[in-house]
Amino acid sequence: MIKTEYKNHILTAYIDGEIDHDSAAKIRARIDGAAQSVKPRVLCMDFSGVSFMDSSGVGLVMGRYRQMKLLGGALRVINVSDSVYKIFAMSGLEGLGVLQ
Amino acid sequence: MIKTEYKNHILTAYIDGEIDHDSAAKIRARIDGAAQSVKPRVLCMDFSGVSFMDSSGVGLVMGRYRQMKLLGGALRVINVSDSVYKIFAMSGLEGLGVLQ
Amino acid sequence: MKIINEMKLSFPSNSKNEAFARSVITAFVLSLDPTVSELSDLKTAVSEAVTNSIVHGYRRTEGMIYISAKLRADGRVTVKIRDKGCGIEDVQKAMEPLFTTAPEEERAGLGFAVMQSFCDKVKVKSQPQKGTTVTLEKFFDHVDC
Amino acid sequence: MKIINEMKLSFPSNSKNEAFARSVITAFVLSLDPTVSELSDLKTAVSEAVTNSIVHGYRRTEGMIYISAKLRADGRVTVKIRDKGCGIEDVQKAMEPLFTTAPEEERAGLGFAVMQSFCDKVKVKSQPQKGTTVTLEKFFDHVDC
Ligand SMILES: Nc1ncnc2c1ncn2[C@@H]1O[C@H](COP(=O)(O)OP(=O)(O)O)[C@@H](O)[C@H]1O
Ligand SMILES: Nc1ncnc2c1ncn2[C@@H]1O[C@H](COP(=O)(O)OP(=O)(O)O)[C@@H](O)[C@H]1O
Repeated sequence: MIKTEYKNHILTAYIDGEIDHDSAAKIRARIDGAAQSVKPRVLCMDFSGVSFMDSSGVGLVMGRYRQMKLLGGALRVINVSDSVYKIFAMSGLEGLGVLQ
Repeated sequence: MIKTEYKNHILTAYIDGEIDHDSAAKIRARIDGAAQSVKPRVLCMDFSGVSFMDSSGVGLVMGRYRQMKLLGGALRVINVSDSVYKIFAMSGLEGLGVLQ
Repeated sequence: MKIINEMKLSFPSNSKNEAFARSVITAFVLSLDPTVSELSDLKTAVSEAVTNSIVHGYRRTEGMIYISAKLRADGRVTVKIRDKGCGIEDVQKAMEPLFTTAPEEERAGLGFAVMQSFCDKVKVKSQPQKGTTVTLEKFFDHVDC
Repeated sequence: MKIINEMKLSFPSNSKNEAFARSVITAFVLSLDPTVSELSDLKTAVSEAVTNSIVHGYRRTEGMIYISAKLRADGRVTVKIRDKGCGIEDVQKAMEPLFTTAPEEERAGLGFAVMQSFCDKVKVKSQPQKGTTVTLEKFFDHVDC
């Protein structure tokens, strides 16, 4: 469901499959665990493997945004499909400048 | 769901997708329609595209066997997967010599 | 053994719903991470029972079909398929391989035989004029849930 | 408009059943030959409503979730998602974008906003201590059935 990779101070989380309330809890635990241990400058969430997302995905991204602020780092969200973008667009998440 | 091809006195029916009671009725109508019009010596049912079959498939094959007998022709059934074979094996259909 | 999930489903006896019922059962057992053959066996057995309710139970009439399913911690899956159709006079005879009351519709008389061969247990309760309940039980060889 | 198919489904408020509910709805509307985006919209809306029953309606308790769906000849799909959970005091306020009573669980307050944006009609009926019913309506642009 998720793979992480740490290189050049960037922690990349490759998310795979469906993001709903059920899977978001597991993805969150995995990302936060890795971030706590390596303390990355940037957390990069790669959405290329995401086949479905509901509004739980917004909470997941917002939550990681706050976590990274606390750790003094930044968040980047990449490879977002049109249908995922449709939901991000409703959240004001665009204003945070994390979406690429 | 089904394509037919007539060549060298052989009518080949390429069956695609799932065979259940619902789809069997449509497949039967298509095959019998084609067979009535070209009167083939051999009807060949190609199962390579079949992803699922329940016992409705046995009725479908048995019925075509009888139809071809009436038309003075023969039936051949080819490219049967293991799971489809498991059901044919229960029916005594093997004894008819149509399975290849 | 503890029930880890369950569901109840009902739909009209339209032959399109044979495929629908198979999809629902597939989605229901997916959390057990079934093998292709476990899944295909259960789908086939459910397809037979649902088809019987449509073809025999309700014959040319329309009625509702009720499915309930339970998933247990040891990998045991139970699926009940119920109709309020014409029922079966002689269940034992009906379950004999190749016995069918609908040969003109190209039924092969193998529905019950397939259910028995593809499941670990098949139970049939039926009452003429009242309806039929088929209970299928199958063990899935799963690791955890 | 004539109902061409319908179904009723119930299951416990286990978060694993969010995915199950999406699969069932997908299978149910498949006969309409939906476009990818029609299907994805309806799945997302259903996912939001089911998640709300689990996260808010039943909170840390377990209860049953009831879904019923109807498919009409003009391509109209109606899906009702019902729980017997805690209910909503002020429905209008609850439906405001970004309003949530569970920020600590990282809820974004967008569930109702997503349902409204992805469906043609959303109706919410709720009574504190009794439960909540959400009715989603969406037109599918289908050719025939
Ligand atoms: N749900 C049912 N309601 C009424 N009769 C049934 C039902 N299921 C099975 N039967 C009877 O049992 C017979 C054998 O069923 P089955 O082994 O599935 O073969 P088939 O469906 O090919 O006839 C049927 O022909 C029918 O007479
Ligand atoms: N089924 C329900 N039972 C009880 N409360 C609900 C239900 N659905 C929604 N609510 C309330 O409405 C609020 C807003 O819901 P929603 O827009 O889906 O956002 P979110 O789920 O992210 O909180 C929820 O925080 C909750 O207080």
